[in-house]
Amino acid sequence: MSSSEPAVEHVLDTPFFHRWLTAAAASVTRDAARLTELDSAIGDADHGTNMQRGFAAVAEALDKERPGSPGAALILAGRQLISKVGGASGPLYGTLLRRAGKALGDAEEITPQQLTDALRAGVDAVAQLGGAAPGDKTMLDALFPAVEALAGGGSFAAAAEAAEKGALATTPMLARKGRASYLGERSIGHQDPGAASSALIVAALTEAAR
Amino acid sequence: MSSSEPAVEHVLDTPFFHRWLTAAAASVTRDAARLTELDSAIGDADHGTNMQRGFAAVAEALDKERPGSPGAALILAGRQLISKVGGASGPLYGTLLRRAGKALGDAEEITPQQLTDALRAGVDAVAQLGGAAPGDKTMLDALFPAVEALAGGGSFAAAAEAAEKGALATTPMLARKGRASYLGERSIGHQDPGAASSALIVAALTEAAR
Amino acid sequence: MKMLINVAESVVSDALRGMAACHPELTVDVENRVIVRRDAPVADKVALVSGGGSGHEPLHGGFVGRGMLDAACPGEVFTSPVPDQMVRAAAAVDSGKGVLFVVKNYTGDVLNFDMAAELAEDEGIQVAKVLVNDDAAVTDSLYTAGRRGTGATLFVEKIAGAAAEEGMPLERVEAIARRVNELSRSFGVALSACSTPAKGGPTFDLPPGELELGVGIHGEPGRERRAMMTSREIADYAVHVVLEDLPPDNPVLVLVNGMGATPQLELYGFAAEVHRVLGERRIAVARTLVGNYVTSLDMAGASVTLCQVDEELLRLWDAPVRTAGLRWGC
Amino acid sequence: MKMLINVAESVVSDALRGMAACHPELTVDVENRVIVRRDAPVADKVALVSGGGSGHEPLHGGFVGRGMLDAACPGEVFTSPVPDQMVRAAAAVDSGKGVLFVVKNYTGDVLNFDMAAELAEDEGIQVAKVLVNDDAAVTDSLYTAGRRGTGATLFVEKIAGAAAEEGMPLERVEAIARRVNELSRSFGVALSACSTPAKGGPTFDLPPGELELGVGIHGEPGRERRAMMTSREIADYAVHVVLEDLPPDNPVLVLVNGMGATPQLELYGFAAEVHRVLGERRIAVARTLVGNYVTSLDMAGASVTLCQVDEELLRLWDAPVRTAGLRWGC
Ligand SMILES: Nc1ncnc2c1ncn2[C@@H]1O[C@H](COP(=O)(O)OP(=O)(O)O)[C@@H](O)[C@H]1O
Ligand SMILES: Nc1ncnc2c1ncn2[C@@H]1O[C@H](COP(=O)(O)OP(=O)(O)O)[C@@H](O)[C@H]1O
Ligand SMILES: [Mg+2]
Ligand SMILES: [Mg+2]
Ligand SMILES: [Mg+2]
Ligand SMILES: [Mg+2]
Repeated sequence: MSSSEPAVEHVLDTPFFHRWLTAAAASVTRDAARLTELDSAIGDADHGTNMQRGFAAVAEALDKERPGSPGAALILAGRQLISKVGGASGPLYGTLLRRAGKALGDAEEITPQQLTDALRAGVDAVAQLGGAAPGDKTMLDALFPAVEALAGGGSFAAAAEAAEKGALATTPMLARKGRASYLGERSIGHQDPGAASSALIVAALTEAAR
Repeated sequence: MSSSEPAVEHVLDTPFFHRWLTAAAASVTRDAARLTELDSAIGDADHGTNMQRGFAAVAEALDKERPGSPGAALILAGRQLISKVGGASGPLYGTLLRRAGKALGDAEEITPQQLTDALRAGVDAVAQLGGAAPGDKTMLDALFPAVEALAGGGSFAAAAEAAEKGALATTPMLARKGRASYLGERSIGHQDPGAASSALIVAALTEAAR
Repeated sequence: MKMLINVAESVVSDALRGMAACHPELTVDVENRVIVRRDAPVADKVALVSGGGSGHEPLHGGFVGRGMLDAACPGEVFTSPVPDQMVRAAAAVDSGKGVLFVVKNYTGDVLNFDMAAELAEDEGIQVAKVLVNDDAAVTDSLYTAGRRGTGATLFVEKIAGAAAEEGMPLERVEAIARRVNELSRSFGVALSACSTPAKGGPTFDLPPGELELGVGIHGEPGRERRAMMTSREIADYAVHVVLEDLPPDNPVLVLVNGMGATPQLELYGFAAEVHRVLGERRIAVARTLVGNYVTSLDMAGASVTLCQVDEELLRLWDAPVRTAGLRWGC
Repeated sequence: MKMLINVAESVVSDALRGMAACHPELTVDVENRVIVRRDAPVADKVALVSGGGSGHEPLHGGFVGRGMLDAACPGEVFTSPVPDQMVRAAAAVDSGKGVLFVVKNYTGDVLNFDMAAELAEDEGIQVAKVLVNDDAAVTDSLYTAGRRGTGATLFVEKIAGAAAEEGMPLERVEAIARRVNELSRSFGVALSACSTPAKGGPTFDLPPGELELGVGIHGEPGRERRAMMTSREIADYAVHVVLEDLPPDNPVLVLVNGMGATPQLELYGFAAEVHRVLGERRIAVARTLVGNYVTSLDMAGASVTLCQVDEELLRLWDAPVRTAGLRWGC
């Protein structure tokens, strides 16, 4: 899929969200060791395990409870993350998905614009909850660019690319939030693990759309 | 000095004993790391430190108190070992020297035969105190052969050779006394650290005689 | 890295099964990961609940009992627990007098306890929170996550726990907890990294001959790496940083805390150096506690926490406490 | 191997300075290396004196105080103390009712305490001795040094200490101490060697993926080296060896003892497995103690000690104790 292909071509129904979250679960599981490795340089070496545990619970809950709308799927996923992950990423990602889900209401199919707005609401909620801003070397540095890309009419692939670029751009940053902030200057030169996992989650949109 | 040279040629006066114990202190200090290494394979990795600490105290006490007879020198040395070393080797070597010193009485010069008898009394006391017999993989496996060599009219060099041979012969033995006994079969194949230090102490006689 | 475990996935529940088996004075809900003192809720007493990632034992589970915590919620290793645990704990211990959440200042702990507080209040439980942020190694600012909570957590839990046991109302217990935190500062060093079960190896590389200054308790690297220092030099450095930040005008409680793998023989030698520096600075020591209390799995190293105490705080410190990890007077 | 020390030569005296600074309830003679409870001699009480090489802390210095030891004599690291220390300790604590020497069965400890007993008796002090030799890993025979003393030392010191505190005469205190030793067995495993300050590195090489079964507390290798085992397998093995040797017909006290560097999280997980095996064997557990009590510097690993107790021994175990390392009831 090229980055110029418009997102509108996909049907954003409940199965799509199911596929998205399942794909996200698969990729955080596949990359768990890398995420933990990143977290080990400037954190406490658990980000991979946290994401894997959380998204496994998400996938299981989706299979079991079969939510009837995109909004319900995201809210269920967000709740799972909040009650299964712990750490910083649990409440933050949990809030992201829950808030996005709430924004979607109970429509059975949604438009790309609705998705973009919902994700923006979710990302804003993360920023508010964690008190971080872009440039602080957190997951927001991948999430914000992704939402911007979608808002500018970009495809999922464009969003994934923006998220990945944002994640890579955290490397030279000085951390101001999360555990990496304790390292001060020594946080510079390492990629933020949460930004890396955000890039994976955004990239999973493209897989869901296939 | 060849091993056939008779021991009688040396004057066994107080300075001789002073030289002997000082030479012993020098060689256990020089070989402390090796003794500790041996003790680390089948014991608790302190034999070198123990011997070094003990003999340093002996040398210091001799310099300070300047005992007036061979017997007094050995008793003083034995007391120092008992009150400064601890562990198994402290009381055992302390007893060896104290008992030998007592056997010498307060003669100012002694004969090789008197020395041999005194050492035998000391070694017997060690055997009694520790309850070990030759073949148990202890210092006795170096000390007994040394006394036998002297008793058979051998020189100090011959005694040193016998002690060294005895120490090397402990390698294939199964330990029945001391810490090495806890290892059971696994004590086989390692030289006993106390036998090694005994060989050094006996060898120091040849240096004192030079 | 060898560990005395079954599989990485079960370390926390295995440890909880052990707590349950060894401590009949506790109620341990292994499945839901809540450790509660058996006689909870204690009538007419404010309850204290804390929790955090596992790997810092005896903190917090080892501090549950008379005179300290009413409940603790252990998360995964180095991962804060989830709100469900905290709400369950609060419900189990609330006597109607309210619950104080003792929260170490980490983003994860803060967010999860915040959510739990909201949920608990929805259930009609009155909740207050105290944030512990004593680590003088971390520069504090409005724009950062702020300072970590480390050794002072023990002081806060012990002293506020005693205040609750004396029957003080929630606001006073909360105020005392806050005061203890404000009067406490810590500094830690690592001689080795720790190994988490999930990672299976050290969380960072520390070459022989070097140490990390200003480490926390989660296996994260510190503020600075230096050539190895002596116990004397480390004590000079650590106490200096702590006092720079909070020059005491009262006697201090001293915690000389082992990170997990440093032998007690070394810890007491280090305690001697800490006392020496304090003596040189003419700071009176009221009490000293030496041992592994706020640990970082098998990390080698130590931290120093000082807490200024007036008569009330010292009385509360000396009050009886009966937990698996800290006990006196009963 | 990095250590939190000044120089290897001063580790023991540095630690004693720390004990002196941190424990006003003790009298610590740093120069002569004797730790005495401050209120000694306690009138009309039999006194308990123990000691051994350093590196096993809190054993023995951490067990000095009401209800346990009256004095302890720390030797160099892993080296038994010298008779002078023991005689000095005995003289400091004897109230006229006599002194019990608690001696772990190592050639060095035995010889030095024997000499001390003779010297103390010359000074008119009545001395009795109890030899602790609980290590089921060591084959006992007339022709060997016999079994090592390890974890049971804690049980002997605690229970005989309580008996002395109750005012029992020397023969009874001695008989109880002997009984506790006879009813106790231990087994230990090492996941890593320890490093002594003097050697500066590990006392033996243990490759990744292997463990030592049947180790003592002096960094010596064990009876057997095996491929790494799970906590469950180790508990099965250790408890099996202990029970083979002494099948109990009474409930047991359980000590799940850390060697020094094993995190408490792992120790409690191991304790769960030990309880599981005991449950499978239908052996009742009276009390369990989990923690680093009889250590081997920074060795990773653990040991299990079981002690059969009748009502009298259990009452004495539960009696108040107030030491730096073990405290309850006061
Ligand atoms: N205040 C914050 N705002 C946004 N993201 C944050 C914040 N704090 C931490 N994060 C993100 O969380 C990630 C760490 O997650 P994780 O390792 O799972 O939790 P913890 O830090 O509690 O161990 C960081 O890499 C960062 O991206
Ligand atoms: N019962 C004994 N009889 C004779 N020699 C012994 C006995 N026990 C130990 N030894 C000697 O002592 C040596 C160990 O000394 P050392 O390491 O200083 O003491 P420890 O064993 O107390 O650490 C052993 O190598 C052995 O030669
Ligand atoms: Mg993390
Ligand atoms: Mg030795
Ligand atoms: Mg974490
Ligand atoms: Mg020794």
